[in-house]
Amino acid sequence: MPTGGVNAPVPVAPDATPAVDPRLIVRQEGVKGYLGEFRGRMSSGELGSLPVVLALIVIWAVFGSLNSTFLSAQNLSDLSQQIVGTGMIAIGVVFVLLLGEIDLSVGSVSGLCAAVFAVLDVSDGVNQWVALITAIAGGAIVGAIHGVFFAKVGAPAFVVTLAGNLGWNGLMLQILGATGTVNLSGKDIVSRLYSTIYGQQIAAYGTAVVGVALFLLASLVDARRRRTAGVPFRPVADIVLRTVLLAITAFLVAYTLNQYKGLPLALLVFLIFIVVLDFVLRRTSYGRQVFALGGNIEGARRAGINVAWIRISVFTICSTMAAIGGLFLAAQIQSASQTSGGGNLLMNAIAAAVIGGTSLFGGRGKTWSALLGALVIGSIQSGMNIQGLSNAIQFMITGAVLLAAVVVDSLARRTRRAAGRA
Amino acid sequence: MPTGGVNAPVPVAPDATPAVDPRLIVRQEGVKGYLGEFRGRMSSGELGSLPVVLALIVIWAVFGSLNSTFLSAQNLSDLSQQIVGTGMIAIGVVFVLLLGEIDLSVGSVSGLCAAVFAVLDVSDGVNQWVALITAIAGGAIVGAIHGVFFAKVGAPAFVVTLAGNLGWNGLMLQILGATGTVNLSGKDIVSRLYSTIYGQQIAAYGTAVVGVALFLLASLVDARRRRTAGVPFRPVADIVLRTVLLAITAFLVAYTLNQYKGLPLALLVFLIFIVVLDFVLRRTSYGRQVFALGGNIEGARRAGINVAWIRISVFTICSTMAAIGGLFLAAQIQSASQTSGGGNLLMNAIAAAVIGGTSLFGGRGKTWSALLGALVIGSIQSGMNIQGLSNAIQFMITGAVLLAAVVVDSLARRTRRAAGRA
Amino acid sequence: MVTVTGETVLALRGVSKRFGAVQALTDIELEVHTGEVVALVGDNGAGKSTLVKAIAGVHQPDEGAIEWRGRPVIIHRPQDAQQLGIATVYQDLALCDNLDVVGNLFLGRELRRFGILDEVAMEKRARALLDTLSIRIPSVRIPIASLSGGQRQVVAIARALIGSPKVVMLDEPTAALGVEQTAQVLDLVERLREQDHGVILISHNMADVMAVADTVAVLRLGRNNGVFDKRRTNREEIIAAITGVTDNAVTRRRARGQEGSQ
Amino acid sequence: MVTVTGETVLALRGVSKRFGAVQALTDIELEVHTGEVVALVGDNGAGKSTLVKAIAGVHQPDEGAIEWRGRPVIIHRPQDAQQLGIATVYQDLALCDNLDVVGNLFLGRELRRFGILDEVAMEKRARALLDTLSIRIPSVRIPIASLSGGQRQVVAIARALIGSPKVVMLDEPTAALGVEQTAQVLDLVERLREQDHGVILISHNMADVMAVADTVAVLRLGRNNGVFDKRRTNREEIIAAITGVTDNAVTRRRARGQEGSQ
Amino acid sequence: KQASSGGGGSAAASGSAGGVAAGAVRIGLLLPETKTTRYEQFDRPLIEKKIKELAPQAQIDYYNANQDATLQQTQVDTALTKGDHVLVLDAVDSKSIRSSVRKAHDAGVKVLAYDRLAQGPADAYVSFDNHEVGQLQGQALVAAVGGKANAGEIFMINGSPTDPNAADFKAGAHSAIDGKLKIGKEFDTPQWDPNTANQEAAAAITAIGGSNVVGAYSANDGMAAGVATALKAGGLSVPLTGQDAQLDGIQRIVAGTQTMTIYKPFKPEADAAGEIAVALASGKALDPKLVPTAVTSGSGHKVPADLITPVVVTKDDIKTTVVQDGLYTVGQICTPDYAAACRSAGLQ
Ligand SMILES: Nc1ncnc2c1ncn2[C@@H]1O[C@H](COP(=O)(O)OP(=O)(O)OP(=O)(O)O)[C@@H](O)[C@H]1O
Ligand SMILES: Nc1ncnc2c1ncn2[C@@H]1O[C@H](COP(=O)(O)OP(=O)(O)OP(=O)(O)O)[C@@H](O)[C@H]1O
Ligand SMILES: [Mg+2]
Ligand SMILES: [Mg+2]
Repeated sequence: MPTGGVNAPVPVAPDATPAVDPRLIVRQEGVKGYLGEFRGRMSSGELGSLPVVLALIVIWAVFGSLNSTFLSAQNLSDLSQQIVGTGMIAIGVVFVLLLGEIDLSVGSVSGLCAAVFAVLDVSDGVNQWVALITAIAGGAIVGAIHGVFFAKVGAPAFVVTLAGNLGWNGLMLQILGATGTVNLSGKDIVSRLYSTIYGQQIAAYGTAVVGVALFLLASLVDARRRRTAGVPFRPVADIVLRTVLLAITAFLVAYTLNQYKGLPLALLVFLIFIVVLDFVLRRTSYGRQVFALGGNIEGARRAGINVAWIRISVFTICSTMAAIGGLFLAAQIQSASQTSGGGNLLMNAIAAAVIGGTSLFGGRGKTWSALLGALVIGSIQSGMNIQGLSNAIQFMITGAVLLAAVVVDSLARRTRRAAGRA
Repeated sequence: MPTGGVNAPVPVAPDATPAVDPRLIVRQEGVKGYLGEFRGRMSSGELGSLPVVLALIVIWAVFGSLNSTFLSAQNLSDLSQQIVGTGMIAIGVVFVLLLGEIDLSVGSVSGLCAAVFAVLDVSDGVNQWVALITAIAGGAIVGAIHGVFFAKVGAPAFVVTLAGNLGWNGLMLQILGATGTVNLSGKDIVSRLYSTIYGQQIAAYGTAVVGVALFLLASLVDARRRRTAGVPFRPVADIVLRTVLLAITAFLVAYTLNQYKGLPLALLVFLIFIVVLDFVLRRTSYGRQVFALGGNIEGARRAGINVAWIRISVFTICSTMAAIGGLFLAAQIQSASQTSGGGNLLMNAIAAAVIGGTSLFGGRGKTWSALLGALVIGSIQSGMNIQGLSNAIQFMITGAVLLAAVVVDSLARRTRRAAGRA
Repeated sequence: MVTVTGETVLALRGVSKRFGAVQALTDIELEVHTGEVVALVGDNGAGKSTLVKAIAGVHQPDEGAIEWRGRPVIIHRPQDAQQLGIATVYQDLALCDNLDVVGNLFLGRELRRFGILDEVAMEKRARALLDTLSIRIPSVRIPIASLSGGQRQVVAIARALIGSPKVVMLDEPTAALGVEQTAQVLDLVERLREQDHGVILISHNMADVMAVADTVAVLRLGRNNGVFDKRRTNREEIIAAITGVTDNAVTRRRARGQEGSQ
Repeated sequence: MVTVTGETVLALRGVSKRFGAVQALTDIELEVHTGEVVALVGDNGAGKSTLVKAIAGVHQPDEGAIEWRGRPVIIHRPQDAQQLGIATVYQDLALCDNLDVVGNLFLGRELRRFGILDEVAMEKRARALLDTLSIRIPSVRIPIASLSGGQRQVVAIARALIGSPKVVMLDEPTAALGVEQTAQVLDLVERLREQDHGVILISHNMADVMAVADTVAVLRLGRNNGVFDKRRTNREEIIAAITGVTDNAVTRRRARGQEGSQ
Repeated sequence: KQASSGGGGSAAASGSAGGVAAGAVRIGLLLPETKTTRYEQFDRPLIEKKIKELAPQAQIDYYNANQDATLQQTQVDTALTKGDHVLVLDAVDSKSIRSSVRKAHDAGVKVLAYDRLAQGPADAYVSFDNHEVGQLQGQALVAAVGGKANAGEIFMINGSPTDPNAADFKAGAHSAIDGKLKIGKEFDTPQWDPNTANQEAAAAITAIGGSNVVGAYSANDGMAAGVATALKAGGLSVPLTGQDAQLDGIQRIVAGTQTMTIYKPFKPEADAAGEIAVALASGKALDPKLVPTAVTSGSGHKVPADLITPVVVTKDDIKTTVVQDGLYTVGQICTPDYAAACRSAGLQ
């Protein structure tokens, strides 16, 4: 039996570069290639957010056809503000879900921080900026505490945050204690964050233009760099197509908002948070490490990632976002009360993240899920409000719609599961 | 380089049995060995339920020292009944958690089934057995529906059961609709299930004796079979030690119960459910397959397990247990109302399972978790009630105690995590 | 090209499989006869594991047919393959980390006594089975998660033998095994052949392949690249087929081999 | 027993490790010098991977000390080992399935530009690195989950080379590799030696071991069972040490070898 | 009073044609929750019926906030979007609803604070006095305990700590009980949960000692269900309060396991609300007959009001209250399980 030749160490010519894998089905350039790829993705179930968007469109169509007020500029504008509180919290939840963990305290934390702000600002007459920073910093500290118990002590996040859910709610009741509900002045920074709506036509359109232009610029610069470096890049036709799609969406939104009162500051802030945190997740080492932890903790640890630090920071981000969301929710009703952070808030925030496409099992998701999911949930709620059904019926329909939305998504991903990759 | 000998196929003497691994640190026989092993396990963090039991003892000691009524026979007897409703639901949750999934609908389902029973039995005057069976079967069907959407359609269990949580709650409101709260007669089978307490001394002691005897018998028979088969078996001294420990616990419980009114039927039913379902999980192919799914779905699928069927059945079991738990909760207040299944029930049931030691990530847990966890949560609740603090303080302390209980557990498991096995 | 006496137990006709943008398999043809050991070889990423998974029911082929004893069958799920009598050792083993060795060995076909798991019988059988494969495992009651790589691989191999399969597919079964364990597995393959089973063996180790295979099927970039009768081929020819004859890899390799033996 | 010219870069002194009821390592001694390739061999479950993990900071030894350039160090976490300059390819690879090839390669030491991930530079470097290892990967942007076993292994190996390690530990790096890729890895090991790095190579393949190792350290049942200078030993002696000289495995094996060559 | 206000209502309705185009009257009805039977079972149908009666073309949009203040705010938004002219608003939280009331006011929409006095520029108020409800409960309990007041202690099961109304009931009850009865244990019950109430009662009985318990305060009938079973399990038969006149509460009163409940005559309240709403829709000033008094809300707004007195229901006056008002029929109350008790209570 001859051996030698195979296992012996051999000098390899440094130019032994294999050619491009011939099995890789390369996409054609331009729109045609784009459509071709789309068909391919559809059949293999890799459609990303598309199914949720589809579900959203169906929901809107149905409610719109049942009652035309649903699609009125006023209602959509209201909706765009109503989703902000839950949506902000959902962004934080996305971070925790990316780790494959859960945070059950976001509701209580949001209520706590709203109460802290309201009591400091209104009852104690502290400077409103100090009150704001205290409230948000309070949220951050709460999150860090959860993180330490989870990452350093090793208690399951579920129980730690469940304990937090109770404990922080108790603290909120204690803080509100004497007075119960505290009404905001309506002129403070938090209230204004919600009530400010830029009425000039230019505000909404301008924002849309800037957003689209930035996207186009970033895409082009990236494609150029990639081409120069000799790695695969997105063809120009493709970039143009994406930009046009984005532009249409952006201008439709801006047009609708301008039909009513204009661009709500709350929505703008929400979008900025999403974009910035999306950038953090996808374009920084930190974000990469969050994903790594969600994919394989042991792998991440062995790669030298400081697992405890990432975990603590993620829980801190989550509670901070909960605090910010809580302030928006307080601004919405211009008061902090004992019910703040209660009700369905926790479930809605988690559901928003999950429906938007973030996996509960870690390592897969994006901040945009928070927007999509909050829109789905907010739309169902709004549509139900407009229908004015009894609660019993409303609950059943809400459940059914929720289920339908996720079924659309699941069916679209089916092929993917069949391939054992979901 | 000589090859040949290594890779060539060689006939192996069938008696090439390796000796016992010399690195295996074998336990000495008898009590000494038992203690030795215990020390070993302690240092490697494999203590099973011990830390939770420890946490429970600490909780009891603290509340007992704050107020002696806490450890009175009356309170402990009450406690043993109060935990049954939540505990039953928690058993079902354990099953779902073993798959690595979650069921958010257990609260609503428990309320729904209680309402179905109450309305059929009281308002519609149907035979109580028919009503009972309809209610429980209803729970099973609900679970099967969840299971189908999860296993066949592929929608995430979190969202399916969240939708269920809303939908079934709506259905319950609809069913109770006309009259609102429905009082049970107090003489029906469900009420009696809860209110029956066997006052004869013999009932509690007899149950304890039977339980201990069965345990001893099963252990001895198993050891004998193993010895005959030549596989490692538990030494007699060890069996005796375990039996004695069990006997002490059982007789203490029986003694305490007899100090007050006797053995509550509800507790007995709860224990029977735990033992039977524990047996199902650990001693049947079905249970083995549930664990396999929780450990590695793809592995289980490739082993030829019918994944969809197991998933559907587990969700069916979970909802069925929720239905049974709901009936116990209705019996507790002898009525089914719109609040049934609401409040903290869902969180308490899940928390009970998790605190009792069942992993949220699948593949690790046992039905006894439901008992231990429900006891921890019930004890905190009961202790707080006896203290009679304001709710704000109560929430905070409950959170803190919950955290403390899980920290005890986590610290005990630390070494285990350090070894990368948790 | 190859003539074997046994009946054709398993055949693939024009099987193709695509993953997203990657065409993993294109028009694969393969035949396995009773009492035949077919070695499936190919470079990394050639599609060997994908082919095995397609036969085992883990993936469904996009095109083409699988024939079992001459009749086309559709294998939807791993159960279907098992019911036909196909046992598979996967490259990634696919064991359940949380179950112990006995639990994994008998998963899906537990031994029962009065409907209850017969742990004693399973444990006894597990020990016997592992002993014939010459592996030392501290205890058959520890979870798979705490076994070494080689120990796990042996468990996976032993598992495939517990049913009474007609065709056994082994995807790089000896990759993590020590010298003695490797010899035992090769021995086992030969015993399977003697018992008239069909065997598909995937390996990168040419010595192993040449030692036990009757037929060597080569995959290259997801396509058939030749089927060789072991008696009428040699190592170099197969390596040439693996790395691609059109490619100049073979020439280079020969040169190196000569260099190495200088 | 062995004399090597290079400085002792890494040394283990009486390292022991226990897992529950299993004493995985007992009193292990090991030295690695600069420019030396130490092959760590042993039967399945001998404790090789446990030893590597103890050095890499994945497990903490229960007893004993690790010395780095003559000074005792305590390696609490994998970071500590990395900071010393120890790179490790684990047997189970420990890659993040959800990240793509580039993400995994640079995990924990991403290239940045203005504080932002420099995806272009990383992608370029990743392609170059994989090319030198002769592996075909459809795209460096697909998630690791969809790579073949060998492709993943090459990614794990490439990853270890991205920092500039002083000591590289390779736990069965060629287990899943094809013939050409194996040759490349062995070549790489030799390049590492030429650059005066220390290398610990674990392998069950005696041909590989004999081809590149300077020193062969044998573990048996968690204990040292001899350290051999490659130039002064032969394959049979090592196999005897692996399977245990006191055991009659060696005699049996010799007999078989002769039978086989009849 | 009923008849006269009814007449005034129809006058207002006919006058509404001048304010808003006849038939186009849109009235939003915003109720706070569903966990208490009254809202969807009584308030909603009664108010809708009254409005339809007065303004047959009126369109009524219904919203239920499910005990969520934020949700109620969005529902007010929706109501404004849909163009409701009048909001009949039963606030989840009378304080935090202020911004919504102001928003409606600014949009020219009239707000009728129903049941709970919403802060902000509300246009009218119809309700029972929550404080008075608690007071009546307390007085009834003191009366029922009677001579045993010094023989032992009572325990109090209050409503949800996150429900602002629960605080009113609690304060009212204390004003009647404090100094007259010894309170051994007192609980706030998250989410008014009956099972929690049951556990609290059991703990109280244990802590106080069974024979020392002379009475129990439960803030509503739902929780009274849980308290009643705990008392029964403890072998106690002592006075127990309730609220809302739920059917199950009435049945317990018949059976003797509960002493009293507070019946808020929903019909007069709902009728008044319907009339005022239709009148508000007309755009004219309110007839003072509809709103005989005025109250000052927490935000300092003076709101014209119609306050209706809650009624205490005990075993003796079931017939003259809930049955007479058509809330329940005797048949509904006296199911076979309660037949015997009904007979002895003189209901059948
Ligand atoms: N689930 C999947 N998704 C996408 N691509 C996949 C998937 N599975 C395999 N592939 C691709 O298909 C090709 C063949 O993979 P396969 O695992 O069959 O190779 P192999 O011949 O077994 O290689 P090895 O010898 O390295 O195990 C590879 O290029 C791989 O990237
Ligand atoms: N986490 C763990 N928990 C318990 N036992 C373990 C653990 N890791 C390893 N072991 C045990 O330690 C022993 C040595 O394992 P190790 O993985 O080091 O072997 P190895 O020499 O790498 O074997 P292989 O060649 O099969 O990879 C084995 O018997 C194994 O069962
Ligand atoms: Mg493979
Ligand atoms: Mg190893």
